[in-house]
Amino acid sequence: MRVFDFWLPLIVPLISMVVGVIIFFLREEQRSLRTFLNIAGAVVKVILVHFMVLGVYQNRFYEFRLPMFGDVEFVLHADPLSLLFAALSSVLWLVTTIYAIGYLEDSPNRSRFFGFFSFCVSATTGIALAGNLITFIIWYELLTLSTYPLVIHRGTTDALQAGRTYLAYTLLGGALVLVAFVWLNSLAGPVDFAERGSLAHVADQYQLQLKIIFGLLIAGLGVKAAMVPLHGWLPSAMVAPAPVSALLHAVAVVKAGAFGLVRVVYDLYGLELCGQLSVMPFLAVLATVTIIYGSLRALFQDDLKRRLAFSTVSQVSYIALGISILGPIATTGGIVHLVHQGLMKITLFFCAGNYAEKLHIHRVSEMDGVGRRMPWTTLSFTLAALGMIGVPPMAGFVSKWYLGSGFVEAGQSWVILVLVASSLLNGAYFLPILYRAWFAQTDDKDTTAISWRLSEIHPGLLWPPLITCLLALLAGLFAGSPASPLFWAEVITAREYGL
Amino acid sequence: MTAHLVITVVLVPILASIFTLFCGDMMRRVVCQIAGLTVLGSTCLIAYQTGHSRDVLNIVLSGWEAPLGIRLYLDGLSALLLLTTAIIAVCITFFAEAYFGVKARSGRLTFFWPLWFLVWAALNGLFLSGDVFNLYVTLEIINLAAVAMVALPRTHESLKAALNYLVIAFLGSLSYLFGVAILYTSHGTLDIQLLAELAGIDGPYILAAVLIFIGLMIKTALFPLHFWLPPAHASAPTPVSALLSGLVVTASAYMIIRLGFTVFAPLMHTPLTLLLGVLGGLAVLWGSVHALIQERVKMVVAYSTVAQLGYVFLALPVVVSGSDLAAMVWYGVLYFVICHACAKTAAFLAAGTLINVVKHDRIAQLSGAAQHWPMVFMAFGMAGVNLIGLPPSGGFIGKWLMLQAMINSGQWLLVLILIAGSLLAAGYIFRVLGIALQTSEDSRPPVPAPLQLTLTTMILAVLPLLLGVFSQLPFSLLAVGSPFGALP
Amino acid sequence: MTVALLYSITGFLLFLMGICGLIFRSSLIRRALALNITASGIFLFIVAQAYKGESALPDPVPHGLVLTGIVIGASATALMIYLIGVLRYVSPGDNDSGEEE
Amino acid sequence: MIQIIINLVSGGLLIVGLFFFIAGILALWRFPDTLCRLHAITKADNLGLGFIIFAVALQVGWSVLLLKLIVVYLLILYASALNGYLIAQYAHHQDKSNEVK
Amino acid sequence: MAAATPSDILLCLLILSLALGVLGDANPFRGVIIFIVFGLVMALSWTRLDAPDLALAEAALGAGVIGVLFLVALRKQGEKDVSLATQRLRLNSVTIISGLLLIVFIVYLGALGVFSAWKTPGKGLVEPVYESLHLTGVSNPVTAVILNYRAYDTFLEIGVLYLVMLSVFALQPDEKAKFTSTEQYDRMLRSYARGIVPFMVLAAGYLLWAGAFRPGGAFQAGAMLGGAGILLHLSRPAMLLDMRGLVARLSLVAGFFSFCILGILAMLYGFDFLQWPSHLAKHAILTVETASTLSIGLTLTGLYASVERKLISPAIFYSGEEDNP
Repeated sequence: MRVFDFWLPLIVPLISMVVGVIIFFLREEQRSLRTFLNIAGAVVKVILVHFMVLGVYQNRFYEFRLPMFGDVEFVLHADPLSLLFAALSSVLWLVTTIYAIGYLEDSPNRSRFFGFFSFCVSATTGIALAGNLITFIIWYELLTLSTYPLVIHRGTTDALQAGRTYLAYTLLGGALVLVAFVWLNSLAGPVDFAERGSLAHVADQYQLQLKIIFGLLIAGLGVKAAMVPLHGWLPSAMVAPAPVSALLHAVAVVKAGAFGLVRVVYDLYGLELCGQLSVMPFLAVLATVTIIYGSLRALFQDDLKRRLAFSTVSQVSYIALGISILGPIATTGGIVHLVHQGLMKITLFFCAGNYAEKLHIHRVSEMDGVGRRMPWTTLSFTLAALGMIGVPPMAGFVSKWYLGSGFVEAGQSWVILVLVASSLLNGAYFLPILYRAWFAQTDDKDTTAISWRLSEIHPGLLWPPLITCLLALLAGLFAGSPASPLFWAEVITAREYGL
Repeated sequence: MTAHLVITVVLVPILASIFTLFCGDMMRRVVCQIAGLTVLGSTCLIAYQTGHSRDVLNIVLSGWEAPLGIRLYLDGLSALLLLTTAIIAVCITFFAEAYFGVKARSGRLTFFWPLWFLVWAALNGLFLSGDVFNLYVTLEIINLAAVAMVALPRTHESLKAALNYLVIAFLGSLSYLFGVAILYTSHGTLDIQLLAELAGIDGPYILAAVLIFIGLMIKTALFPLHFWLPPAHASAPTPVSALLSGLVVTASAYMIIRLGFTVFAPLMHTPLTLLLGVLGGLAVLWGSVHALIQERVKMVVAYSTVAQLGYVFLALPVVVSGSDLAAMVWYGVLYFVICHACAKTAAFLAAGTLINVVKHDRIAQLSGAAQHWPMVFMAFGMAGVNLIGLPPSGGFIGKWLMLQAMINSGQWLLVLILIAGSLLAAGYIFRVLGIALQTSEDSRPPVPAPLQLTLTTMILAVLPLLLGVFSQLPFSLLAVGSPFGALP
Repeated sequence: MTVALLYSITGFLLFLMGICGLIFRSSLIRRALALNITASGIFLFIVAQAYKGESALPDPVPHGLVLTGIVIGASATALMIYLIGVLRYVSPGDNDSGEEE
Repeated sequence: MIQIIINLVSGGLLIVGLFFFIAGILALWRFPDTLCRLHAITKADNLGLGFIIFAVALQVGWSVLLLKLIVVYLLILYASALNGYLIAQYAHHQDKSNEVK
Repeated sequence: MAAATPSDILLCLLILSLALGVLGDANPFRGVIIFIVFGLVMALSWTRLDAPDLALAEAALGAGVIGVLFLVALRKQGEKDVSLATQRLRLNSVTIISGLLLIVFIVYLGALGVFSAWKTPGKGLVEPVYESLHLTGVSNPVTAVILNYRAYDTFLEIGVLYLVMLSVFALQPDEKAKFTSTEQYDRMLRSYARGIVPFMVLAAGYLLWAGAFRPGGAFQAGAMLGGAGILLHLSRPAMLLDMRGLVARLSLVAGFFSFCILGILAMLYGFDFLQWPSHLAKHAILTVETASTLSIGLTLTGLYASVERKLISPAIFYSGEEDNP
């Protein structure tokens, strides 16, 4: 089985790339073949990832190494953290593909869409499995390249404008990360991501340079993680079709930035060095500002998807906040929030997509009595929204609870204020939507009972939000069980802190 | 055996050029294809054998040893360049056949083929030649043939552009010749390797270096001396533009690197390279800004040539500080130039396919074109990825090495220019793609692009990406006979 | 001031004169003449350096190079003159084989 | 003895030849229009050249070189006759067109 | 080293003044005339510097054929100084600066280079050439250099001439050369040409043959042949040069092709490319020289005919005109 362990990390990103290339050459009419390929690719990927998860749990060693030039190598290495993100993106890709097939029923050039769609997911899994700096940046830039055509898929002028801003931000971010990585490479030679950070051997010589590089990395990765000054592209990218904004701007792209931050802090710099360089407060302040700013802006957005976009901006910074507080529980909270927030946010976007598709509702003000007409979608929307606020049964509560106790344990009590304030703000911009959906009196006053028929919308569009909402609920309820993301996060933290 | 194989690489295109003068239309197409494929085959063999035997090959011509006779010098670099030129040339041959179509079957355009094969032979001769004067003769053949091909459409603008190109190229060759003359008078030999051993900094040596570098800077269209390139592209037929930007400019860039790191190596460690660096930086910025404001696709790609070749000179000042950095620069610049040749040719062929179908390449009227011809713009996008230097492409590896060398030597201005150049390149590539990806209202049934055109464009567009991913083989080939040994 | 040095300096001055003529003259035929003079200047410099004095035999290799140079220079000038002829024959805007738009 | 006489005679012939050349140049400078200049210069130069070649022939004596010298002289005569005719024709053509204008 | 005699100084001043005349003169016609005189004086200077081969080549090719081409180009252009203000080397700030930079740089370094070059006079390759001259099959060192030591350079150089002819064919208009020239032919010129051309062809043959042991060779003979061809065309204005024939195209390609064939033969027999075994060297060089002379002569005549619009290019043959070649 040795050879299988060598090739597996390469096969996982490669599947969706191969599927993407094949789909590119399919003609528009070959709808059934395209659907089959998509679903098959997604299912195989989920199975392989979970196979690797089991393997890594029995600490098998998966690594793919291809020497590129000189001493620089293309390394794909599966460790618990990368598998967490890979599992998240492969599962959600399966769900979103089903949703996208239903959503783009008759729209033009779908081959192009699904081609770039699978490229994008292969880039995300590539980022997850990247083992050293150059591999990470290769997949990072590939993610930008594959998401640009999706953002401008509709081809309207404002889609193009959104694409331009998206490119401007992300290419600039990519350039910053490139300069930082090359500088690091020249200082410390070819560096792999290692469990407890791999810059110890140069830590004392280049104190100042390492600080500057850390700043560059925060800025570069912050663009994708939508940190405050660099988040401009996320709201404007909402013009993309619903599956794009669902998978990409809630899960793939944004999480890639957050995942990059986790990698840099834990596997590149390592805890002691970060503490030593005292850059953590800088990151914490930035995260706090983003959380508060994101929630405040979300309050005043009338367009539903823009409100969700700003809520993503603030939620992702929870992860950054969790990381920046150097305590094991806070880190677990941050990492597990990466998964939970993904599940809940994607449900919200699916529901927003359903409303736009079926009832042509785009604005919050038009959502009166939506619950009566589309009960199931609104139910999943409600559960996900409650989860975002942090109401107990949902996954959101679990991660916020761990974050809170982590802050207390690390003695940073002022952070709890931030947590409480942002939860209140979440409530402030989600609860009115829920009230409008269920209790607002529509003018035609049809007081007939809500018909819980499952045919309110095309099944391909109905089931995905329900599934992801269920997953979020299960992740919340069975947080303790070994199969839950929380357990896996604890495994990661244990290895990071060497407990 | 490779000695005879190497000679066939130069001879076969010449014989093809002679035969195409005598045979009728059908025979000519057959001769062209056979000649193209045989040269491709032999270059692959040469590359394999050089990579396998890992030693440099000196082929003595007409039986006389170095100082008296001429020597062909085959090392990893020339083998790799021969291979890339062969691949690009075969693609251009098939592209030109379909592109000119019936026009080239009779009448004066039939003479495009002999000219084209002569240029190919001269390019192979140039990459192989180990003699400084022989480089002059091959460079002259390439330039005169390029001038004739630029003037092929016989329009007023193309003739004026061709004449301007001829005047400037002739001046460049004369300045190069004067440099060679001074080298001969002070060192008594014309062979590159012997000159490299005798190289010592004194009066005539510096003058020779200045003259040779000015001559070659004119030919690589470096910043203040680049005025001939854009008009030449504006009116030349697309296969000629692809040749001009892809191969001719690469040939003189190769000569700069070859002479710079062997004959003028001691000069490389003097602040003289700082001037070249400044000019390179200016070229990058000037070319990119101009490319942003062009309104024709071919002109965008032409100005991008001026910009991209600025990088060759941008990385030179780094050599001053240390020899291990010089190795990084040597590998980075060469890999960048090779990938740039493929990507630039692919971009031009994509523009050519567009012109063949839509009869114009004005960017403003291209909105929605990506829907009708998805493959053409996919190829243009992939070529663009390499021009910008985004990861999956070979250009990225070239830039990574250059960036690393610049950072190690602490030249932060150069880092800034390199990054600015990449972002500007992203600007003009995605400007074209953005407009093409719009959804156009007029749904007039699109004329499908001929398969032969799209196929050749796609092959050349994929090549730099392959060079990016499987970069281990080309680098091991480059290490054969490189003045710095394997990359540290 | 030996023979070789005198002729080398003349060659060098011819080279400079040719370049000045090229830059400050705009008519194409005048530029062709300037290029030829530059070329003659370089060849004079080469042969002057190969001159080894009254009795000694001169170095034939530069003579071979200059012969090649003269033929190449002549053919380049011939091409230039031909292009000038064609340029006058083709009036502006008339595109013979309308390849572009 | 004979040698001295020959040297003296060839020296004298050289001077005479030179005299005719100078006369030709003076004519070229002094005469008003093309046709007169042409008339003077062709006559004077050919004659001057004849004397010079005769002087050189004396020095060379009976050898193949003498034959070559004579062939050279005949060729020059043949060529200068044609040049005179062509220039005259051109000048005549030029005058006619001036009057017509 | 021989000291510079007053005649040398005079010759150099003459060369420089003629060059100034060519560049400075307002009327281009006078500029070209002075250029031809400059070519002849250059030939004189080559003889002064012991390079008779170059003198012949310069006189025949540099001053002769190129001078005629310039004159024809001017005649076509009409008398007035059409400065043909084509798109000039745009004299905006950048080109002027780069031009001045070039000149200042070279003048400063030139002084450094030329003088100091003189201080370290390289001995060049005099000894090696003369030592192995007996192996090259010819006794004229220059012919040995261009056709044996550096045969590859000459091979490519013949390629340059072949290339120029190809570009002329590529740019000829497609319609058949139907221009019957208006000038009535000149009886006097015709009889002169009839007298002198055979003599020129004979002289070209002699030059070709003498190339082996005395100054002369392929290029000089080819230039002489070209001159004869041009004289023929001058004297018969109505005569068209028909390049469509197989013989015409074969002789055009002869020089270039002969190099290829002999090179391949040498390789087949185990020698290097373009290596003549010493006992066969003389014959090989002779064949190559005759072929090259033929193609150079035809190319130069073809160039003249094309500038004079009297060339029927082979392209017309391909354009379906099936009359016998």
